[in-house]
Amino acid sequence: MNTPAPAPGSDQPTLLSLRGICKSYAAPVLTDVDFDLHSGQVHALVGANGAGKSTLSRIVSGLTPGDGGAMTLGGQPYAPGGKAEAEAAGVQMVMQELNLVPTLTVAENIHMGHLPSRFGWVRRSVMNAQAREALTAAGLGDVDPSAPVSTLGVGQQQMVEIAATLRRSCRVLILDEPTAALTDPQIDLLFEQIAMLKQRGVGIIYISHRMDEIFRIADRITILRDGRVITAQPTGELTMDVIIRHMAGRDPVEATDMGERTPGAVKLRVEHLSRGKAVRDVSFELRGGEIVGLAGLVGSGRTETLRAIIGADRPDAGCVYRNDSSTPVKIRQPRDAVRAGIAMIPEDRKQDGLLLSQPVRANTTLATMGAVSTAGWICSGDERRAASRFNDIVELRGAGIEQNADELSGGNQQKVVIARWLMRDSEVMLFDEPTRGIDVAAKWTVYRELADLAGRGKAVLVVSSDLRELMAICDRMLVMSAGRIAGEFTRGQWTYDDIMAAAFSNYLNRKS
Amino acid sequence: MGELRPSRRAAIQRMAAEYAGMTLVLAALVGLFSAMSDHFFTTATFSTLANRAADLTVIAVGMTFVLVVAGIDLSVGSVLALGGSVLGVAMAQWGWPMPAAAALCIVTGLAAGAVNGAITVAWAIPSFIVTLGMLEIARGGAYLVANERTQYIGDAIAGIGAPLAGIGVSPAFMIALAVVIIGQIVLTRTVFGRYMIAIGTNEQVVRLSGIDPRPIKAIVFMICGGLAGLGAVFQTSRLGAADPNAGIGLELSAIAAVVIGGTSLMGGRGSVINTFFGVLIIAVLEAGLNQLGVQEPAKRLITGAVIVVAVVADVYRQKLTRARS
Amino acid sequence: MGELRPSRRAAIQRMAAEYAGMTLVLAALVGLFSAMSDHFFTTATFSTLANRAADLTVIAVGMTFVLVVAGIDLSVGSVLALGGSVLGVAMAQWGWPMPAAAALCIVTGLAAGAVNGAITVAWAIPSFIVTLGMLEIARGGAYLVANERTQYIGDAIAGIGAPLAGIGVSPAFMIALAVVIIGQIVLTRTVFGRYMIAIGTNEQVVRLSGIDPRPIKAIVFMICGGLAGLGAVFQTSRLGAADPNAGIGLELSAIAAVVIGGTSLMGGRGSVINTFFGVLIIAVLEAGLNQLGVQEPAKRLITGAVIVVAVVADVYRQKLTRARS
Amino acid sequence: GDRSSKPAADNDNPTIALIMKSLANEFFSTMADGARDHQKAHADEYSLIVNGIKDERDLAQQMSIVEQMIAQQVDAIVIAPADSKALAPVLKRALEAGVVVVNIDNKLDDGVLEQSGIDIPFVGPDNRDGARKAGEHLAKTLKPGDEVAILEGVPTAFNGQQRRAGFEDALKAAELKIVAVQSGQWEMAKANSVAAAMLSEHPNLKAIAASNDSMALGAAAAIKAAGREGQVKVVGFDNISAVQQMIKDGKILATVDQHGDQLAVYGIEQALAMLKGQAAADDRQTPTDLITAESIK
Ligand SMILES: Nc1ncnc2c1ncn2[C@@H]1O[C@H](COP(=O)(O)OP(=O)(O)OP(=O)(O)O)[C@@H](O)[C@H]1O
Ligand SMILES: Nc1ncnc2c1ncn2[C@@H]1O[C@H](COP(=O)(O)OP(=O)(O)OP(=O)(O)O)[C@@H](O)[C@H]1O
Ligand SMILES: [Mg+2]
Ligand SMILES: [Mg+2]
Repeated sequence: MNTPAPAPGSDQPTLLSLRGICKSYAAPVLTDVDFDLHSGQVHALVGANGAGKSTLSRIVSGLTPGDGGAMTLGGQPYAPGGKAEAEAAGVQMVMQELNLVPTLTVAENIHMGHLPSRFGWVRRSVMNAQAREALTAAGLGDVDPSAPVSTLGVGQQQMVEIAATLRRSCRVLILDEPTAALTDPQIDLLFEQIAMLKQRGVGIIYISHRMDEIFRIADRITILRDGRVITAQPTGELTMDVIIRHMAGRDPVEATDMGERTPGAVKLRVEHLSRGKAVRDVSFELRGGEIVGLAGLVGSGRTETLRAIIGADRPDAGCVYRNDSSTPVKIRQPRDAVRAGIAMIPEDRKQDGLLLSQPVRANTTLATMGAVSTAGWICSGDERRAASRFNDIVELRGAGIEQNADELSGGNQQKVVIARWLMRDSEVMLFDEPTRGIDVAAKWTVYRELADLAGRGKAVLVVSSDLRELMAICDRMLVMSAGRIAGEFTRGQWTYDDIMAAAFSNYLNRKS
Repeated sequence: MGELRPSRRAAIQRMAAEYAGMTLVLAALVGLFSAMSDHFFTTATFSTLANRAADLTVIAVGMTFVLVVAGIDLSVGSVLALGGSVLGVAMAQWGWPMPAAAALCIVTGLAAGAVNGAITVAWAIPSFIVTLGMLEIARGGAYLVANERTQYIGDAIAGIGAPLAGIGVSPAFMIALAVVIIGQIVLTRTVFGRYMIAIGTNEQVVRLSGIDPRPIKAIVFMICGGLAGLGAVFQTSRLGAADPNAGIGLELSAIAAVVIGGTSLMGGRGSVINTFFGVLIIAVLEAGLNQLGVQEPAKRLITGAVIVVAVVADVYRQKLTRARS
Repeated sequence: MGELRPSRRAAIQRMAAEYAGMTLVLAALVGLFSAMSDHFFTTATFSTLANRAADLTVIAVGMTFVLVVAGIDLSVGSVLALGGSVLGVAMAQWGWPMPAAAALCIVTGLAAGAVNGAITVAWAIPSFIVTLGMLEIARGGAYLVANERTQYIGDAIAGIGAPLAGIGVSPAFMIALAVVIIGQIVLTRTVFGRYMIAIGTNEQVVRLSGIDPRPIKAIVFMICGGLAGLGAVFQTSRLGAADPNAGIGLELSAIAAVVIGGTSLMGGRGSVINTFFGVLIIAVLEAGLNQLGVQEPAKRLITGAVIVVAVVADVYRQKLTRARS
Repeated sequence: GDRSSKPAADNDNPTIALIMKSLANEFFSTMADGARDHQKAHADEYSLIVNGIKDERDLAQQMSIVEQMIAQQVDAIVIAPADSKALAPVLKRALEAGVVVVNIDNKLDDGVLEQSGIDIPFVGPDNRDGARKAGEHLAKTLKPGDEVAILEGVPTAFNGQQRRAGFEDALKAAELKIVAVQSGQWEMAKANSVAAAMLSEHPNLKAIAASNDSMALGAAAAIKAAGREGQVKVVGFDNISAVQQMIKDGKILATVDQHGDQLAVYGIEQALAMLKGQAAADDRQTPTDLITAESIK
């Protein structure tokens, strides 16, 4: 791990300065926010879900108008009327959510808004060549620029988006949780690029919930809570505990004892599961009362494995068994899996997780309508109570259960999906990136939830691209590489390097 | 954070605002026509209007359901004709009693709707194209059944469509009102309705939540077909005859009514009550223009303009409501 | 990971597979009708068919564009009638020369399309409802302009629609072919076309990329209107007369052709070439059924079934293509 | 099929194409059935292809049917044109291809025929005269100054225009007051709503003259719904099966029979005669008869 270059302090000129920024939707989201960014500086913005980080960056990048306050950029008054104006002034942003057009090619997405053209004709060769350069720089050399984006995995798409932004010149770069979908090697590549930009004097606003990253690259940290700046200090003057305390406004939750559990009987057995090239002959078992991690590089087939298990995609071969039964469960669609007590929390909450235009209440009870209805009639009192209870468990922060899901911050959206499956109380729970985009304090809550579930005898499988997280919470870890299970480790036997080696194994074999 | 949570009071206010917009447009139309014609503002006009609106009402309720699950049903007009033809032949030629023939007519509609639904979900084809096929097929079926003849039935079927002495509205209209109320309750208060809205919002999410969206969608199309059959009973009863050419273009009127009522064509959002207002707006407009004896070109121009203006007005009303809340 | 990357060869294969499906359906229809009628497989039949298909072709190209940006245009039939009426009146009553009158007709279509587009983007209303309004308004306009009479023009306009001696196809058909080719190129090779696809897939993303989707959408509706005007020129030329009742139900034929060609009603995906195949399938079907003298009910049943079967077949073809790649 | 190809013009089993307006309309399907029966009885004399258009108003489609029939090399075309002017050019092409053309039902415009330099015989009724008969019968039951309304068909249709003119001739002659003329688009449901509005607007309305029987049925239903049965009289046109019972019951006063079942047969006979060189291209008027409760009994 390379240590960041000595922090450029306030001797550098102020590049971007925000004074008294305010913004309200139904409630105030930002109140009197001051923020300074110097050129060549990485300024981290941290805060709990819903603290207002994305909103602040949207105001800076011209996507949302602020209600009050003033901004200067390079000493000049700065009030972008839209994204195009902000870009013209040299402000670029990678948004928290994916913003790609799946039907267009990778190259077209990279050039979105600025397609190379002559008299309205797209110059494909120029476009593809430039795209290839940008992709190579982002470590995506093996992605075909003329392939439709829809053929890429989420992680690769995130990298494409970053590549698209990085190839445009800018003075201020905002990265809103760029690493949420990335694995460590990709993160390293990204940080190399950030270091290069710093050298060129670009000011970078960096938003992340991964504290290790913040400490690795940030020169300065601003902590937001409920839309107010709590403190802004150089990274060296802050410790993890202090940050978490400021973010949460209370002492950090006691780190739940992740100590060993004693696994019970087998709850789920997967045998020889295959689907296309993404999932190849995957077999494993899950026991009640244990948390099993599923690690792997982006695109290694973890999501596809989960989808094949619950029948969201039909597997080409393989069987799934419940408990110690020797007859496989017939799973033709997710309903069969859910009925057999197997639930999946999908990774793409916008596409697969949430009814965005519906209230939190409806999103929470969706999988368990039977419990809040009699003979097909919804008992609205029961429904409200149930929805409140489970959203309290995940500590949802928002305007209550009647708020629409699309008005929630990214992390809170994830919490709603988790609440749905907590309510369903399935025996086998497959979590696909459950903590993506969730703040540190809430992550602990999720970990505690997972531990709770395991404690209650459920079988829990967690896919995560954050290997350290898996190492902290799992009893056992499976590692996927190019669609195969490339290694299995039990707690205490693993090291970071062993797991990474397993994750790379099948790619290395093939390349040699 | 108490003031953030939408209180019951705010909900009532919002609901009032929601229906107020529609009522206003309706009142404006009625006022306008009343001013322009001596005979518009009479019980006779309104009872005629209500009785005529019964068939469009039930069909628009079915269409609301279909639009809520993000589908569309272009075949309602043809299915109405098919149902009516079956009804006409059953009564005029086979001598069936009215209740049996009416039941057969509704079953015919249900069957056509079931085919729409089954094909739509089985192959995951856009319902637009499936029901476009059914538009042709059911029309062909209507011609076959009725042998391309208008089937005269006469008084044997008049009971449902004729205004009841005393109150001036027909049993058909009262049934239609009941369908509206039941439809609204189903949509807002039942698990089935909740699933409909969820499917219309994001079918993928529903599927991954362990609910099979296919039977639900299929049933919605079936309901829509069945209501088209019910509409056929109403229309046939009103006219005393079944015409295999009935209902041409009816799908567009029904969709217009539903959309004027603020239901989204993209699915996931809809109100049966507002659909009913949409139907009334269309019915009042048609009756008013007919009564003024407006010529065909002007009728078309005005109808088109009103459709667009009603929806634009709805956009502003929604903006206002949101700003106020 | 090399085998994951779609190679150029695979792309060509995929393209062949894409058009192969359509060609197969077409060939099957032609073969069937040739077997059943002695006179179907003749140059006369095909030249008649081609000339008749010119207007539907250009309108379907416009509709493809509109569907690609996730819109819909229900007004094409009425706009065709309006354009034709203007053309007819200009030539028959004002004595305009053909080129000027044809230009006026196309401008009329462009104007109607521009209104559709402007209202759709200005208030962000579903184009379904805006063009439904225009369907009524343009029809009313056509009646007004033509004074509800067919405008007889005669030979003065026959030049465009009449088959050229020697090759048997009309200038109209050749223009239509050119429109298809240009349309396909615009969609796949130009900045405008790529933004159309992006808008149809996810308008929000396009807006976030700093592109204003509204002018692009507005222009697409304008193009669709203009092509409906061009279709009016073709049809009027072929008939030698302009009928204000022309084009009723044309929107559904056009949409059917586009969807049979595999363009998605949800936007973001479409092929003008395949739309042309869709038009040919519809035209061959219609001509074949007419030549066999099939009775009306059967015609309807067969047409409906073919529409659905063509789309179901497309679903299977896509599955096969995907499995193979 | 049973159609043989055409080796020469003097074929002894010629093919005749009957091209109708909408076959989904009872009047035309009756006409087509009449023609089919005739062909069955004379199977050795000719074979028959019957075609109609989907929508009565879609003349572009009718025109392409004519073109397809030329391509099909039929010997004669018997056509009920959807438009009296627009079909002339394509029929001229048929004549040039050596096809015998006979015009039935809706007469082609004389001026256009002259302009095109062609001569096509018309076999069919005088719609205006027929409507006048119905109008006169209606007028007999009313007294001068009574209010009446007309439900016309699609205003662009020539026979619709003729029938409206015929009604107006008779009603004006009887000094009745025509208070409203609106289109019911030939449809029952549409006519029903227009008639309902007319009844509300004109409380003293005494009669409605409808340009076809479908619209008459719609009007009768509206009168019943308004509770004015017996007070408002209805006449129609076409004599479709559904109105006969209503005439017997006195709910519709009269209709006009233009012998639709025979109309196509007249045209076919004319075409056969012309193919054999036995007849010249002369017009032939077919009868129209008033149908009332008495004449049905
Ligand atoms: N369009 C909107 N309408 C209403 N409320 C909104 C809207 N957008 C954001 N909010 C609210 O503003 C608050 C801040 O949201 P924001 O997305 O800025 O949080 P964040 O700090 O980025 O959180 P996360 O870490 O979860 O991404 C949240 O409470 C959210 O519900
Ligand atoms: N036909 C195909 N062409 C190209 N790539 C494919 C194809 N089918 C599957 N893949 C790739 O297989 C990989 C498996 O994806 P999956 O989403 O399961 O991986 P993951 O480990 O969950 O990673 P991610 O973090 O991206 O979700 C993806 O990268 C996907 O793009
Ligand atoms: Mg955020
Ligand atoms: Mg994944």
